[in-house]
Formats: sequence, structure tokens, C-alpha cells
Amino acid sequence: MAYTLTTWKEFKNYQNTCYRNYLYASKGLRCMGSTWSVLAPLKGLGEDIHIIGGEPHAASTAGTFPEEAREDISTAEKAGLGFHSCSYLKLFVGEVVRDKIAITDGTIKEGYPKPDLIWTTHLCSQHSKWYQEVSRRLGGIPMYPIDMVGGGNAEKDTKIVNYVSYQIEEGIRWLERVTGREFSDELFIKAARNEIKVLVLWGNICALNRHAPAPLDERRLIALFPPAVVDRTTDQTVRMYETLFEEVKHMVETGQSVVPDQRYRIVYFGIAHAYGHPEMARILRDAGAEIVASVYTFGTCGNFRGFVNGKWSWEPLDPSWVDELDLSTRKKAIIELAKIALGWPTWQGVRSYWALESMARAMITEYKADGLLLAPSRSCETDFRNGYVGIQRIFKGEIPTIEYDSDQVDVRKMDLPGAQRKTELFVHLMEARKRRSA
Amino acid sequence: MNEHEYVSMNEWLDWTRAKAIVAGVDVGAVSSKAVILLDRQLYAFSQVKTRMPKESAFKAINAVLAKTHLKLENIHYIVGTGCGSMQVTFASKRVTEIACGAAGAVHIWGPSVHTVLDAGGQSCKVIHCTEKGRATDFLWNDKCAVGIGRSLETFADLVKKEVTEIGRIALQSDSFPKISDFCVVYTQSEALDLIRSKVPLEQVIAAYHYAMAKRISILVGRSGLKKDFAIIGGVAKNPGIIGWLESHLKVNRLPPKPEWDPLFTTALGAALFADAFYRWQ
Amino acid sequence: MVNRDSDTIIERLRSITKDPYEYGKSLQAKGHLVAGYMCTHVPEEILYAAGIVPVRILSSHVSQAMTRSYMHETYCSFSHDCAYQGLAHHYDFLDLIVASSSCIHMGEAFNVWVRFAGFQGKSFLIPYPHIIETKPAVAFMVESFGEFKQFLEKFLKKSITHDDLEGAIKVYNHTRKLLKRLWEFLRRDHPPITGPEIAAVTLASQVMDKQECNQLLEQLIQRIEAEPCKEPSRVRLMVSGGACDDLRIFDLTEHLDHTVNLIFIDSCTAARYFWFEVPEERDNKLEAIAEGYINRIPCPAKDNVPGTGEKKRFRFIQQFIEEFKPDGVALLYQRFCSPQPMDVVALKPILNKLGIPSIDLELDTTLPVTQFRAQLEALIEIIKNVVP
Amino acid sequence: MNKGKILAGLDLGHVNTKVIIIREQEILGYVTVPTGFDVVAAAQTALNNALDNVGISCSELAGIVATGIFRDMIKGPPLNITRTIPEYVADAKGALFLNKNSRTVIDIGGNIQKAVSYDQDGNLLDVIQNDKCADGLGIFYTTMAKAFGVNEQGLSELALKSTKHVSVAIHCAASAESEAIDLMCQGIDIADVADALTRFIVERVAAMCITMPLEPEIVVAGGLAKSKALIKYFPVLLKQDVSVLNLPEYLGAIGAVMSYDGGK
Repeated sequence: MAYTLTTWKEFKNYQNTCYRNYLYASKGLRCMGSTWSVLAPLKGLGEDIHIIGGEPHAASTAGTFPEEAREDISTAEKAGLGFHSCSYLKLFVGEVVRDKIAITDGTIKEGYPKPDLIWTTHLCSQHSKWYQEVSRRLGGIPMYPIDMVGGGNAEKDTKIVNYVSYQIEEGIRWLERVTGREFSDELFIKAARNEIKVLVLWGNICALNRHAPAPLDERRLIALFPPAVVDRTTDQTVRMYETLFEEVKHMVETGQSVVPDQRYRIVYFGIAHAYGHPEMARILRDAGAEIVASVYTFGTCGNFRGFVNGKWSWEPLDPSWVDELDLSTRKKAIIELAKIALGWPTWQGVRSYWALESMARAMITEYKADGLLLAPSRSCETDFRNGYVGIQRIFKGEIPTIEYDSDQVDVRKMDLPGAQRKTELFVHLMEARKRRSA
Repeated sequence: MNEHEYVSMNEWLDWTRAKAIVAGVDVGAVSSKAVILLDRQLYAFSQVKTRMPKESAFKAINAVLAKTHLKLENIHYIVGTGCGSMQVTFASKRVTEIACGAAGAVHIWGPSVHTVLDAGGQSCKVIHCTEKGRATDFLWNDKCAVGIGRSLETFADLVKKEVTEIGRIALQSDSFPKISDFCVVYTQSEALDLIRSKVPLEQVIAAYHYAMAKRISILVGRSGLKKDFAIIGGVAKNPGIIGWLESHLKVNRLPPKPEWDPLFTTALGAALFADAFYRWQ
Repeated sequence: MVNRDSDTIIERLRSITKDPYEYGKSLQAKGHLVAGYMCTHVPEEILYAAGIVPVRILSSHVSQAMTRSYMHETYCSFSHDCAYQGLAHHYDFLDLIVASSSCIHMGEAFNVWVRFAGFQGKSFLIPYPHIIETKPAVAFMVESFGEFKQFLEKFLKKSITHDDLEGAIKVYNHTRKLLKRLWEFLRRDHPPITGPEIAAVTLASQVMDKQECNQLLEQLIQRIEAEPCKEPSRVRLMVSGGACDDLRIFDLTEHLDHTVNLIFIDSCTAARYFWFEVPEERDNKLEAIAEGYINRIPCPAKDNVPGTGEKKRFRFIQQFIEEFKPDGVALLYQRFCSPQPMDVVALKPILNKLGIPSIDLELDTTLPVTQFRAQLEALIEIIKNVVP
Repeated sequence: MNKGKILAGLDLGHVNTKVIIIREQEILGYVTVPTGFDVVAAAQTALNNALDNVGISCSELAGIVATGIFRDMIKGPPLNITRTIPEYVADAKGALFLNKNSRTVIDIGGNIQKAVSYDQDGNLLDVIQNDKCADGLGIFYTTMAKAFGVNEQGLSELALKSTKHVSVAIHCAASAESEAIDLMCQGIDIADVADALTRFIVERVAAMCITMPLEPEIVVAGGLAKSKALIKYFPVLLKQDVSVLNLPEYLGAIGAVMSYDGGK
């Protein structure tokens, strides 16, 4: 019998509250940017910081308002953005152009709330250009992009760690200048520890899916990670993920799952979409095929061992390690933050095919996968397209592998007919393999 | 005269009395058009449907010559235009479809025209122009928006209907599934797949036109729509595309003039250029 | 056209762009080590100092699909074509392949070489900042270049000295000066050489041994200075955009119905390649190289000034517009390129303000001649206020 | 197998519906009709025509097996088919029946293409299908033939006359057609354009195939397999020999029949 999570509501509310605060706050600072940025530095500016993050906002808006999303994207294209640019970006800019904003609680606010500053990252070729465009359209919002380099072993490469730390340090001085506020190391360090803790906790929660049956499926994982993406720096988020961790551990001990009937275990590479599409979801569900591990839901805001002497490991980090971390000074906190952010799996694959390959291999073995599902996103050139075709070449011979075109939010670019055909085929190949090995 | 060829002339005019006999020949991706003016008055025009630019340029001009008993040497000046203009070997000059489209549209609809959508078989261009018919700016479709006009014919074949027919059918349903409007390949593929979900044919046709119109509307929006708005080229004759395009843009085009088939606008523009060049000589 | 003294040199350089493989092999025959490099962020000076001749990997404009089973459909044709060079084994003779992290698409092309074309053992990827306008970036580049230097020293089992670097920097700066002088001829009203010719020369310089290149460039400049000038330039056309090694496009601009002069190309296969110099007096040579590369016209993928989000490239473009006085601009970029269109959308309003009309040309492996011709001629007609 | 039984195989494709009538190993007759937008009607017409040609009545059929993209739409009355089989399973079985030594079949259909590998008993090993941009290549081939005023056969013959090597953009049917027009507007001979178009299609299909190891013998089926101009490029691109199955467009229908007593 399917297990029902008790933590649901609080997770949904947390996300809604964050967005509502950004929309309606009468005082405080509105900060915009990729939530793939380290967020704690913003919190050093005070307790009245309201964050809106590009990717999660675009994703959740598309989920809540499919028709609006379609309109946002075509508005952005009418406004001159590239037909092949990131569709998160286009949805986001589309809202700016239409001067309105739609959020997950189902409300649409006319009049786009201008941010006071943009604090973001640069990794793919248009990551920070996204906010350059927003800044330009909103009349020149001050912005600070941090180059995250990416590529394989980044968090263990002192050269890269120093580079990113140095940028964060400079960034903090910039934050003080542009806001005229004094930066509180105390608040910053507290937020930094929370941020790291949440990322580590999420890694642990995901890792529990190595058990059979896997306690969580991709759909739940996608629904449960937004708080960590939207704002992971608060005490509340830490509490929420600790509770969730306990609950999922309990599920494992009692052999329960949100989807008990699991005949096939799937490893998934791609941006969350499979469950956004009932067609594909149904095909997999009917076959008892579940996505039990996904580099996107695991690795976008979760940390793991990463490379241990040249081989990737999805072993989670011990949460208590975070409590013992020495974050006594700003410098120390910055370095630990830089390391944790650089360690995100979703970044390791960028520009380093070997990391992506090693990650896939480790996930397939550690999660005892029956199949590998690759869904490169037509308009995301980072992890979610980069290398997937090569990955298919490499794994096709070893394990049932299919690859179909998808898109994070732009339904026009998805291959629904093809994706359905290929998903049916995928199930067939996994069955055939089981029969052969039997 | 077969379905692939269409000629018409103004019996009231006599070319032997004309001071300036000029022609414009527009060689497009699916058909070629020729227009003959006598002292800037429309005398004759023809359309020849063929995908072979070389022959079609000749076929188009020969059609009008035959009808009017003119000889090529009687024509004082010929301007070639359209994607196949290089193949109008008998023309004395070439002018682009952009300049000709603008000039022709303003001649037909008057100085209020400021945006001209040229939706042809192969490409879509949005042209901005002055009241004098001078192009000031244009936007050419991106590579992924190519072939919308042609695709309508392929689609008509697939659903076993006439291309003239599906345009009307497209306006008969107002609720239908939305399919990809990114490119003709995606749209066609998703339209075919609607069969699987047993969507009635008229809805599939509506969905297809709705999507193609959406794609064109993005191009128009991208270039900035300044009124008045005129549509020329083959697609201008497809009520399905036009209907949905107007509802996407929330702007109505200037209605076609009874005496002018929008298909000949660019050829007319070329003829107007021919007339001007002849007089400047 | 009368045959000019300079034609022979230009033809020689053109021929090198037509068959860079043969040229590369001829270098080896002369006993040089030859390294291929992708994108223009590779500090060639370091390779040159090590006695290795860097030759840029360019595309061959062969319409093929095989690369689509190695990298994604929607990567630009330049990256696909460069990947194809590896898979087709055109460059098996190379002693080394080097890239420095630039855009995702070219990164993937490099991955294909390393992973599927047999270059695993003889490749190096230089970590390179993606936002170059910062103090931290300099420090990072110095470290990163240092590691590259060490790699080369291990690879060659010899050390690269301060003097080696100094020499290489001088050679490369000289090339840059000469190329700059060539392009500046086009600021004149009666240029003695055409844009497409210089485009070919500039492209050749990217695959050549710079010392040989410098000799040819010097001779070329001498000769054209002696030559009678061409007829006054009519419509002045500037090209701005991404990698374009398809010289046919530039040649096309000179074969339109209207006389047009291509007077500047801002792209990584033209101006962005050489429009900077490495400070020579600086004692720490790696730092000098880093600073030089930071002062380049940035690639759109790396162009974001922290604090303001300004695009530094636009400053250069506006400078070029002032100096070269174009009447119109052709925005030329690869289909599927993501950073370029993000610049185009912000650049168009600037051009509009300056009253300079522009067109977009989307690049693919193949060249739609009649369409590009129509678009270019329409642009000229607009500039010339053509109306019946 | 199927001792003396007469079986019908239906392949309901995006563009055409194909029917084959087989007694044991002997092919009695076959018919193709356009699928149009009424799949059931198309299937019925095709089946009835086929039965008429062979001169037997529906009641003499021991069973009807359906495959193809629309197979599920004709379950139940009026056809009451015996069973349905996925296309790739039918492809494998059909190819093995038509060529015992084949281990890989490349099927180039109207809207989609796939490569299927299987063992000596026709058990499915792996499949690769085209991505979205390569949809509709078969339809495109027919459209271009029409544009040139010839039929599919004619387009192939035209392409074989080509003397000059020119290329079109490799991306998708839309780009290819647009550049074909561009070439013709440059005055390029249509034979050379036709060759460029067929090369574009085969490049796309081959690129898809080489994503997985291709076990010999490799056979080609589907409507486009009949284009000699197209097939001649496969060995070069795949670096392996290929042979064309006879009745290539009936591969699915034949495979359906062969799956009568157990498609899996």
C-alpha cells in the first residue's frame, strides 16, 4: 500500500511564502538571481532579504500556469530573444516584458516587482546573460555574477576553490557598497551553516532511494526539493529537511514506499519533466517502472562524496560533519560555501564528459538500475543536453538506454509523440532484458 | 490553360499607344508571377506554379506575352525579383523582394501601410515602409520558421484535401488541442499523432493553422507591428492562417482589394521599379 | 581586375585556409611539433614558447550528420564541424590538441575529440574564467596557465624559460600589430585592399607559424602601400558576430548588384582574434599573458562586467563604428548559438539609436547564397533609400 | 508454424496502411492504401482489397495481426484483430523471415525511422529511433518528388544522374527543402539537387544508426528502401554492407504475421 508523506503541506507553504514575500514585502531587500548561487552572503545583509531564483521560479510557474508560460515564452521571442535560448530564461524575461508575475500559490500579480539587486552565477554560456537582459529591461539593476567554472573535480581543485572564494569575498564588499548596509558576519555564518546543512541533508534523503523498494519516486523528489532551491539558508528549512530525513528513514526501516510496486528501477538524466507529462508517467507507472535516481533532483541542491580517487561516489556526506565544520570566520565560511556549491553534481558534468560518465556509471551500479533514461533538454545547453548523446553511445550496449528530446518548460520543443514511443520501447527493452537474464 | 497557370489582362488598354511598357517578374519558391504595366496602369499578369525557377521565369512572362500578343522586345524594361530573381535572365535589373514588396503594397493599399507581411512558400518577411513605399527595415524568418507556406500544401496532401479547402475548414472549430508551433516539422509530426487520440479532422486542421499562424505572429511581433498592416504572398490567400494570425496579433490586416490579388504584390513592385528605371534612363 | 603585386601573397594565404591540414603537415615536415587549438582563448604564446606551433581547428563546411550521434542536434554547426574534423581523422597528425574552456558547444566538440577521436592521450583543457572582468580572474588565469606550462614541460621533458615566453610574446604581438594595420587600411576612403581579402589573411594567420606569417604580412603591407588605391568605397558594411570561417560569405558581399565594401569584421575568426596585445615590459610573463587576454574584445559567452552587468564588447563595437564608419551592419551568428543572440537583442537598440540599419544572418554548415544575397542587397537598398 | 493457416498482417503507419496475406511461409498478396485520417476505414479497405486480390473471404482467415503506430486504434469491431505487436518487434520478426542471416534492420518509414537489432530467433536486442528534427523524412521524399514533377522512383533515377556534388543543410526536412530551393535559384541542375536531398536523408538515417553497434547482416526496409539513389550511400556511411529486403514496405505487415504465435 502506497505511503503518504506527512511533510507535504509545509514544503509547499514554504515555497509559497518565499515567493509571496518577494512579491508583496513592503520593506527589506528584493534579491534576484540564479538559486544556483551561494545564498548565504545575501543573508549577511539582514533578516529582511527576499529572494527570487530564476530556475525554480520559471519551473514552478510553468507547472502552475502552463498557458501563461507559453505566452511568456512567445512574448520573450517577440521581444527579440533567441529562438534557441534557455526557455527558463525566456519565461522569466517574458514576465518582465509583460510586467506581471505568476507564482506557485496560483496568484498572478500585475506589475513586476523590481529587484534591488541581482546576485547570480555564470556557468553555461548564457547563465548570467539572462540577468544582464533582465537588468537592462528594468533600467539597469546592479548585478554581480559569480563565475562557477564547473568541470569535474572542481570542489577539490584549490585553484578553483580560491577563485570562487575570492569572487564571493569581492561580492560581499560589493553588496555592502550597493545596499549601503553593513554586512553581518554573524548572520552570514549562521545562514552559511544552514545552507550547507540543507544540501547535505537532501543528499542523505536521496541516498535512501538505494534501498528496494525506493521510498521516494521522481515526482515526490521534484516536489520536495524546491524549498532547498528557493531559500535553503533558514533555520526552518533545516528543520523541515531533518524531519523529512527521519520520515524517509522510517519508511525504509518499515519497507514502505510512495510507490510500492517497483518492477524496474530507472536512472534518469534530464531536467524534471517525465512526471510533468501524464502520458510518459502513465506508461512507466503501468509497467511498475520508477525513476529511483536522477542527477537533476539529487544534484541540483544536494551534495555527495563526489570523486574519490578518480571514481564518482553517490555516498552522502554525514550531516553531523556540518555541525562540526569550523565556520568561525567570514573567510572560512566563504571557502566552505564555495566548496559545497562547486561540489554539486549537476555542475560536475558541465565541460567534463568524464565526470558525467563516471556519475552515470556510479548511479547505475549504486542504485541497481534496470534502465538508463536520458532526456536532454532542447533549450538547456548545460548538463541537460551536454554529453547526453555521448552517454547514450557508451551505455547503450551495457543497459537498456533510451534518449529522447525534452525541454524544461517550452512544450513546443518537446517531442511528445517520440517520447511516448520511446518510453514504450524503453519498458519493452527492460522486460526483454529481464527475460534474457532469467 | 491548366490549373498551374493563370493569366489575366485588361482588354480596355492598348499597348501600342503606351509610352512605357514595363514588366515585373517575381520568381518565388512555389510559383512565378509576371505583371505588365502600361504607363503605370495594370495591363496583364500571370502566375505559373512550378518549382523550377529557371523555366518558371520564362513560363510566367511567356504566358502574359501570349495573352497580350506582346513580344519580349516590345517591353521597354523588365525587373526581376524573388528568391529566383537570378534566373530572370531576360530582366535588365534585379530588385529584392523586400523593396518590391513594400513598393507594391503601398501602391495597392495606399500610404497608410507601414508594416507588410510577405508570407510566401519558402520564407516569411516582415517589412516596414514609409508612405512612399520605401522599405526602411525588415525581418527575415529564422531558419526554424522556414517553409510554412509549402508545408500547408504537404499537409493538405496528407489529409487528402485541397490546400484552398483546408484554410476554410481551419476556422470551423474553436476548441482543439494545441500542438507545437516551433517549426513545420514538429507541427506536422504532432498533427499526425493527433490521429492516435482520435481528434476529428477539422480540429487537426484548425490546430495546424493555429500553430503556423502563431509562429508567424511571433515574427511579426518581433519586428514590431506599425499600422496599417498588409499581408502579401501566397499565404495571404489562406483564410485559416489569416484568421488565426489576426486573432494572435489582435490586429486586422487591410482587406485585399478586389482588383488586386495579394499574390502579385511583389511582381507589381518590380514592375513599378521597372517603370521608374525606364523613365530615369 | 588588374593583377596586383599583392595578389600572389593573398592567394598563398588563401590557399592555406583552404587546406590547413597540408599546411600543418608541412610544418611537421620542417621538424616542428604542431598542436591544434579550439577557440581563441588558448594562450598560444605558451605553446609557441615551448617550440610548438599552434594551429587553430577550423571547420570544413562539409555537410554531414555523423557528428549527431556524438553531440546534440542543437549545438552550433561550427562546433559540429570542428568535432567532425576529429572524427574524420583530418588532424591525426597533430602532436597535441588544446582547448580552454570557452562556450559549452565548443567544449563538447573538444570532448568528442578526446573521447571518440583518439586524442585522450594527447589533449589538454585549460580552465579559463567565464567572466573575465575581475581581479580574481587574473589570479586564476595565472595559476591555470602555470599548470598548462608545467604540463607542456612534462610533455616535452624540457623547461620553458622566461626568455622563451618573452620571445613568443614579441612574435605574437607583432602579428597582432600587422593584422591591425591591415584592417586600418579599410578606414580610408580609398582602401588599396578589400575586406574579404583581409578576412582571408586574418583567418590564415590563425593556422600559421607566426614567424612565417609575419614575414608574409610585412611583404603584403609593403606592396599594398605602394599600390594605387581602389575606387572610393561606396556602401560601407560591417560584420559583427560569432565564429565564421566561411570566407564565401565575405566574398559574397563584394559580388552584389550594388558596390559594397566590407570594412570590418568583429568576430573571433577576425578582430577578436588579434585586437589586443600582451604587455611586453611586465616581468611575470604568465601574468602579462593573462592581462593581455583579459583586455581582448570579449566573447559574448564571457562578457559580463560585475557590478553593472555591462557588456564590454559593446564598447569596442561602438569604437569600431566611430572609426570605420559603417553604413550598415550584418549581425552574423551561428544557428543555435546561445550567447550571441543575447547580445544581438541588446545591440539592436544601440544600432537603431545610431541610425545604422542591420540584418541578421544565421550561419549553418551550408550557405544559402540566394537568401543571404537577397538580405544583404535589401540592406543596401535600405541604406540607399531605393524607391520606385 | 501456423500449419496451413492463412493469416493477415496489418501495418498501420502514419502515411500508409499495408496489408499482407500469408499462408504458412507463402505470401499470397499485399495491398497499400493511404492511412488518411480514418484509420479503421483505411485498414478495412486495405484488408478487403487484399482478400479480393487473393480471392479468399475474411472467414477463411485464421487470424489478423496488427502493428504500426496506429495498431491500437483497430482493436475490437469491425476488424476484431487477433493481436497487436509493437513495430520494432514486427520489424525484427519480419526481417528475419525475409533474410535468415539478418541481425539488424533499418526501417525508413514515412514519418519515423528506426534501427532494430535482434538475435537468430528474432528476439529484440536493441532499438534506436530518430529524434524529433528527423521526423517526416519519408513524407519529405514524396513531397520533393512531387515538387520535381516525378514520382519516388523518378526522384531516385533523377538523383542517380547527378554529376556535381552539392549539399543542403543537414538539420531537418524544412531546412533541406529550403536550401534545395536556394540551390535551384542559383541555377544548379535539379539532378544534383535531387542527389543532395537523398544524401541528406541517408546521412540523417545513418547518423542515427551508428549510435549503436550494428550487427551484420544489415538489411534495409520501409518505403525509402526502394530508392537506389539513397541506398547506394549506406555502405559508405555505415562502413558496412547493407542489402534491401524484398517488399521493403511490407516488412511490418509480414513481421506481424510472423508474430502470430507469440510476438514476444
